[in-house]
Amino acid sequence: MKMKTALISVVLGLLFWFGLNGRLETGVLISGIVVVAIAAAFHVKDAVFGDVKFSPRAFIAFIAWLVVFVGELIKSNIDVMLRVISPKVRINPAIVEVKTKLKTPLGRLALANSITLTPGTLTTDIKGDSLFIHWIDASSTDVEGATKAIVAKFEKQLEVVFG
Amino acid sequence: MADQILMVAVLISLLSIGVILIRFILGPSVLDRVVAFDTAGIIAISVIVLLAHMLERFIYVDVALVYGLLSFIGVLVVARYHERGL
Amino acid sequence: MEMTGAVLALIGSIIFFLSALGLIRMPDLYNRIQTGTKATTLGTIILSIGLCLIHPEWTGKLVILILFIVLTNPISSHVVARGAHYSGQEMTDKTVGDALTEEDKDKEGTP
Amino acid sequence: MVKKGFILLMIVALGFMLWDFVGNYSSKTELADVSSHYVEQGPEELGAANVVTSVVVTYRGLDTLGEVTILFAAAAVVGLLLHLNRNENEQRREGSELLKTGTALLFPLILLFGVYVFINGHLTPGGGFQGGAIIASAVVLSVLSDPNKKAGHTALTVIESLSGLTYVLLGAAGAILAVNGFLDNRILPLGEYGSLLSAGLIPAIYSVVGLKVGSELSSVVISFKGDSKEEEV
Repeated sequence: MKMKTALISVVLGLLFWFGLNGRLETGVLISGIVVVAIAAAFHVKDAVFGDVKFSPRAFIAFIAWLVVFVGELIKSNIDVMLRVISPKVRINPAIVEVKTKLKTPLGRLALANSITLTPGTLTTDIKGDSLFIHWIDASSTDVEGATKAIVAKFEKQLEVVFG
Repeated sequence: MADQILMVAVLISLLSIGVILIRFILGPSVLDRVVAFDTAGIIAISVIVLLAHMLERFIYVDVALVYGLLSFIGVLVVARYHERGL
Repeated sequence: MEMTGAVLALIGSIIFFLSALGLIRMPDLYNRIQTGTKATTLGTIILSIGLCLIHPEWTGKLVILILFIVLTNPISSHVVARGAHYSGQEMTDKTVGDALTEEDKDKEGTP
Repeated sequence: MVKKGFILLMIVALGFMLWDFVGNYSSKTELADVSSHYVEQGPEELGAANVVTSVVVTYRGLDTLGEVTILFAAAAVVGLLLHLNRNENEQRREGSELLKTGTALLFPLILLFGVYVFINGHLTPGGGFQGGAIIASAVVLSVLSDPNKKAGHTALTVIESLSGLTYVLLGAAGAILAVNGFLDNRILPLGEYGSLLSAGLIPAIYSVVGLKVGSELSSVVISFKGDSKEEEV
């Protein structure tokens, strides 16, 4: 678990370092190794990436999540556009409670961020397994209905990647 | 031609910041102003990136990153203060 | 290539303008956060991709910028919304339900 | 009433003093002797692309030592003053789980970014002070996400004093080994103009300055947070 966090953190840190510096040379490499090692120590202390799965299946699920996410982001912007330019503001807002099956912190962060960027939903609070969502156009205020409408489209893939 | 289009993009972004300033002045609550500030900040990041292109200074992209970081932390400070978290 | 990039940047700035309009038109804080967050996130992504097409050598830093925005923007709007809720920010009259307030009341009722 | 009249009088006096600038102010178009030497000879002599850096770190390196010392004094006094009046029993609402996860993910990356800013100080408009401020902003983020977490005050003090010591030692090495006195950067080869390992000692000096500034500002932030009672150093 620690090894996994260290590995992901080092790869991420090196990509970040070379992306910032924008060139490959000895000085960048040497300083990068030192700095990335320190950064990885902080990641390992919090075990951030401890539950990320490594398998072809997880990779496919990650790509699938990315595709769904980008699609939803574009859809949500069209939704915002229609709401903003329509002459009368059509809203029916509510804060609803939904349940998630995800257990790991990183998975829940990804889920909450995805929900915030999908059409008409905003993660307001998280308590245990319940997420409280501000929904701009609430079609059902009970837990099951809202969970099915908001969470289900991301949870399948994220469960495979983050557990 | 491409440069003219980019110029229009800069102007529209600046206009959006101007419109957001109306919300900043109207309020009514502090958090409304924070949201306006947050939105204007992210638009400002993009304006800085566009400026980097126009002035041919790659370095300004660093400025955009720093600005994004600071505006993120600034928004968090006010919001957390408001929910008695600080 | 440059033309495509410039047009993408223009689309991004138009999306920014939508978010500005949303901030003005929406009736309460939570709805304003919604329009603000979504539109600025996609706007920044599209504009940055446009600039990547114009300057391929900038790609590394712009990708970092995109990832940073996609990670931090939802977090900051979540924290603002949470702060608004706990500081007692009122919702618009059209609101049809508030599960979070009910949940907090339940907690206080049964200690 | 007397106060307002006094303020009005002050404003009028200030306006009278500044009246000269209205109309007949002209900005300088040519550099003075010392500045033109810095601008023209600086890149050749020291191998740094950023002229401001070459002035701050080398030509006026002693002043930078003074600035860092002022910052240290400020941090110490802030810690002292906030130590005197502190209410312990204040209840703080915890940050949400999402903010904590985001902070755990972002904190090391912000540190990386701060290091990038100060280590590239001789090439880009960054430098020790800016990089240190970015590192302190990472500490602000972690305080925001969880105000009740215990902070590593001791570690910060150790980093701060070690980097201060290294700064003085590097300066003395410049004075002994090279020609131009305190903080001369030419005890290492200047290297290829525009690459990271160039301009002699400047990247090392700026890294030390960045670490010192970062740890000082961070300890100011942690002092403001308040509850570092159990470890008094």
